Amino acid sequence: MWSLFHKFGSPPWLYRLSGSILRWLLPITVIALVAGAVWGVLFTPPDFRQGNSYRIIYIHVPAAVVALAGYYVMAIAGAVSLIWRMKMADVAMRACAPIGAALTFIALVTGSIWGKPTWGTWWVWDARITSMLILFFLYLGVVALYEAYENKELAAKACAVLSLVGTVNIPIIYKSVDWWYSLHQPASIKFTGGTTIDPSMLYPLLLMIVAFYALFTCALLLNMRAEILQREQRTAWVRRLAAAGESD
Amino acid sequence: MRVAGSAAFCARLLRRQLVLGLRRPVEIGNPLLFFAMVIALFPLGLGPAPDTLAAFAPGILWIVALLSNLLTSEGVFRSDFEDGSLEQLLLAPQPLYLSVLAYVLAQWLLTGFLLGLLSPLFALMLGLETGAIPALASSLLLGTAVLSLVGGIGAALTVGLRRGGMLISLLILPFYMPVLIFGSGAVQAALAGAPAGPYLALLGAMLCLAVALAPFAIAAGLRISVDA
Amino acid sequence: MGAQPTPGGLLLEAEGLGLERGGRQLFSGIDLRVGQGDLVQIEGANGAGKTSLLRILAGLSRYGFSGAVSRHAPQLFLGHHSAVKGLLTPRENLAWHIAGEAEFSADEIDQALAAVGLYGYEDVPSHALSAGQHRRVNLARLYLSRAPLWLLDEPFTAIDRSGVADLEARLALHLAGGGSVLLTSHQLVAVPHPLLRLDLATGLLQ
Amino acid sequence: MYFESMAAALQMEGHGAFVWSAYLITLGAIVLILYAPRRREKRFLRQLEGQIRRSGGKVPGAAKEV
Repeated sequence: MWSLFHKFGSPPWLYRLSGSILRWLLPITVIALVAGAVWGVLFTPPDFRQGNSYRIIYIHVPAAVVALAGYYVMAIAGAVSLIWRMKMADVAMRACAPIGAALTFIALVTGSIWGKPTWGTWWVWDARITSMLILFFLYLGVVALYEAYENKELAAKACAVLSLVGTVNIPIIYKSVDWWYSLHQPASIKFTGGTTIDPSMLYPLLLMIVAFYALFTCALLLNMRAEILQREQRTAWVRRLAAAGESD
Repeated sequence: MRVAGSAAFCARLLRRQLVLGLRRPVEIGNPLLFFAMVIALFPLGLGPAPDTLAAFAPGILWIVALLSNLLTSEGVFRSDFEDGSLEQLLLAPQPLYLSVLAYVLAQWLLTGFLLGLLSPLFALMLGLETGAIPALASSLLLGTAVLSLVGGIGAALTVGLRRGGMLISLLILPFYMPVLIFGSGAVQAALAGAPAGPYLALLGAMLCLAVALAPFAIAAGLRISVDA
Repeated sequence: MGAQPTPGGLLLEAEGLGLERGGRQLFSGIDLRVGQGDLVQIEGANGAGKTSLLRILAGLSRYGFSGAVSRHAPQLFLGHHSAVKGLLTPRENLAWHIAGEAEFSADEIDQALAAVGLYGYEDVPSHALSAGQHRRVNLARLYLSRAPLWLLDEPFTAIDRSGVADLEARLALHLAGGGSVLLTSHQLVAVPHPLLRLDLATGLLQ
Repeated sequence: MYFESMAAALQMEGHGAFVWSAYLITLGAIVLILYAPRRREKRFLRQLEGQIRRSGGKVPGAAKEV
């Protein structure tokens, strides 16, 4: 267990491991994404109230779910970096932020597009979209803080503290926004009861959620590889890699 | 040699911060002046109709309080960072948790506390019903304390950076949102004739959580900033 | 902090300290053992990392260096900045600087200020004082502190010749009493006490 | 397939533009988050390789051996 932990701290080992994981995970991810999307868009019945526009759910919900989970992945990496001072945890944390921001962005844009046929407007201050927007700000805050520090090691520590503060705050933010929305909005716009989703719609949704988790993992590993090389550019193993002219 | 007790040390730090603040009375007045000026912008922007202003008053008062707190939070550690006092504080044997709490308490006493006390005045300017004023003042007193603690985290993380001013708002504003929701909610409840107690209780719960956890984050942020 | 010196009288131990900044190796392989009564001067060119090393030893720098430091005794660290607040008087400043260590009476504070030549300036707002006088307020801590190990970063800057002589006398007294001093300085330290030099470029202690 | 023809699938009873644009934007974003780091890595290795060739097999500043 302990030796495995130490291995994770070793850049060349992590670089090679991520390479061999990506070799099979990346194709599987792409296949799952395509299969889930085709299934959801073409092979499911329409929602009886919203018609076909609900098909956006197959990207909106997985993106939102994984974007939120990504923040916690980032915070866990941050905690590891603060407690055990593991440099590779810094790298993982740094890699999470842009991916999370991109996923939040997907959730926001698709939510907005979904809103147009459903509510007749591009933007509604609905609880879920508002929470997503705040999550987007949180991600961008981490990126901005990282870029503001010149010493990248300290930048990672500062971001770790910030993301840990965020993990405590996110449940509070989500709950308070939920509560705020239920107070201010009439119940007439309420939709997707959530509890009574038909299995024929549920399975492709579950597939897409799994596929988005895999997508997050792939993007995380790819980002980490690029970051590892840059950080280790003066070491012998990176030089050998570059001289060999290949990246695996 | 007897190491000075933590409580005495903190009391000393609190007194030092208050003395430093009181010797520059203008700087205490600045956030209040800012508050008054921004309040004056709303009638100019929204029109002077008393009904409109009164309807928006809870939100306006809370948002402006939040902004003025944000502006003062930025400088909590700045001068001590620049003149090296912060280094000495980090090296002192007393727990940093209590020391940063003293910093934040001093900052709150000089800004949020005064703002809470003076808020009835501004509420009258916006035509808020007098019945809602106790809820406003008490929600501001509780809420600004949370804001000061959370703002302290942002200040600690950005104090070593040259362009900290804008950055701290980006980092901290999302964390301010729950406080804004429940703070203005308390005033709106009071306006609607409902009890404001539950909202104040929630703000109180947030304050407890912030007092328990924020000083750790502030301390960690200061150690990182001083390291740079 | 607050730990007792080891039986061998060691106050500070550092092993294999190395520091890299901006892709450049500032120093590496620094081993250091400071015992009671040791006077160590850290030497190196500008930008060699003297201040960085001192901050690592003091525990202010916690990230980005390799090696290990163990501190066995309370330390007193005086850095580049004087930590003097312009709005406070020298008396208030000094009382706060030393507050972390112990409670001192007003008389003790005034005596320490007099010892660094600030007699009569106790109640003047510090912003009316010069940079050298700020430095002296800071150095007055040395007359109160009972920490056995002093880490001084360029203690002789900004003070005049008599101030330097006073400081050297104070250091000699501290060393004679079994205390230790670790300092960075560009000038020769004229203290009647064996001086160890730590060369950052080579990592050798002589 | 739920839809009777490809045209019906594109149309989706008037919701087609929304659904398809949402999917296209997502596709673009996914391609970007997977492709960008890959490109960064490749470009960096190429740069480093060029540096090594120019300096005759040694990288300037390379000190550490792992």
